[in-house]
Amino acid sequence: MEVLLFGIAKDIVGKGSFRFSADEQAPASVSELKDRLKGSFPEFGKLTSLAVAVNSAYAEDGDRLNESDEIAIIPPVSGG
Amino acid sequence: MEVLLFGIAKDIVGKGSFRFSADEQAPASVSELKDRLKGSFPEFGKLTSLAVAVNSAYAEDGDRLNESDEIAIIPPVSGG
Amino acid sequence: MKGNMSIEIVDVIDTSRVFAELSDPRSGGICVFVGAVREFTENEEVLSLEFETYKVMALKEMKKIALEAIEKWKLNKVVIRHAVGVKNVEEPVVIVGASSAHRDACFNACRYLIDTLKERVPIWKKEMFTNKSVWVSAHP
Amino acid sequence: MKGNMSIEIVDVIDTSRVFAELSDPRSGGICVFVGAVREFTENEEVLSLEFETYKVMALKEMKKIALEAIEKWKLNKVVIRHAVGVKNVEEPVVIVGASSAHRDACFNACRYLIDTLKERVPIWKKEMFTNKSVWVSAHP
Repeated sequence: MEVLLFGIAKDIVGKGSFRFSADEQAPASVSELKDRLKGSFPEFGKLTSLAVAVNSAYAEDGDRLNESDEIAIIPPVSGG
Repeated sequence: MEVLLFGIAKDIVGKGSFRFSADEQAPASVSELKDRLKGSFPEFGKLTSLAVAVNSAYAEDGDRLNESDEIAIIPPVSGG
Repeated sequence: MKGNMSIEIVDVIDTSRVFAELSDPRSGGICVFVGAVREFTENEEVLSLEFETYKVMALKEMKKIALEAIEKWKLNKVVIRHAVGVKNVEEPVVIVGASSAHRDACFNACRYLIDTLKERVPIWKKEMFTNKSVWVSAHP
Repeated sequence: MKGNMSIEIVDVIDTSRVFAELSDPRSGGICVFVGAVREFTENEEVLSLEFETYKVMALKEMKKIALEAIEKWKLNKVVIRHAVGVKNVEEPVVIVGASSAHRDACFNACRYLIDTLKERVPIWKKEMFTNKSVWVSAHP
């Protein structure tokens, strides 16, 4: 399962994407993904907000994740 | 005393300006000018509003008129 | 632009340069309104609009409006420009704009500029229909 | 413009054509907002801004916002265009605009377009100062 990173999320992790390798269990839901991210990178817990997009649309915490989904971490947006 | 006319005021009087001739008494105030206009051209009484400008600024009914003033009849404006 | 405002009555409005005119290193927001000729007014087809003005007074009133807005909203730059003569469908007849540090100010100022121009500036619009012409707002 | 909207992420914003794009025989009013780089943010000198985006999602969100505005305000045309990459002081970074029969609708819609873009569209801005750079809004 690959996860895209943008803005400060990219800086926190140090790269533009990462993947849960085959031998570790991929997160099953949006909230699990957020929890695991905050566990591995405490900086995520300090952000104003943290959203996840699944297949390029905002997802809810309870939404399930599938291996084939395009998943992205959306730190606080600041366009305009 | 010359009076400039614009928009529908020009159509009502049939020209772009008129003057009170030397042998008739010129109106002494803005309100007197309006009254005399409405007397001579009843169409002015039917307009949504009727303003007078003295020296290219809106004037009040009580303002006095002098022979040397630039006087203009301002029917309802509709720019934009 | 002379100083912080450009106030003009023109024959033809060029909409392409207005954002360059309002650009300012202190401005994060620029809001511009363009009024144009609509094809239909209350279901009647409009052939064209014809504008006339009492130019010396119109320019004075436009300048007053610009100064009021600059003071109230701390604007960096203002444009108020109105066209005269015959204008056809889709042609711009008026352009007003404001630039300011933040967007709240330029939006509110831009709205004030056009609303107040319509209330106070001595410009008159005649609507030309197929079989008649009407001075807009003249009668109740 | 394809249909009644133009939604784009571009390297450079050309402000000169936007009123032509939004022109429509049914529109009496066109309102456009441009966001540009300010020289100072909270008294600190900004050298430049750098924008990045999750493009496929940003375009989808921008389109949703345009459709919401078109339905709510009966707009004839909408433009939402955002720049990416490094932008210097005075350069435009975003342009949004709406055209409608009357001015109330295009003003309110234009404000909605920029406000909602700032809330929802996945675009990130980094402020470059002399001695540091900051992702805007990232931290409380």
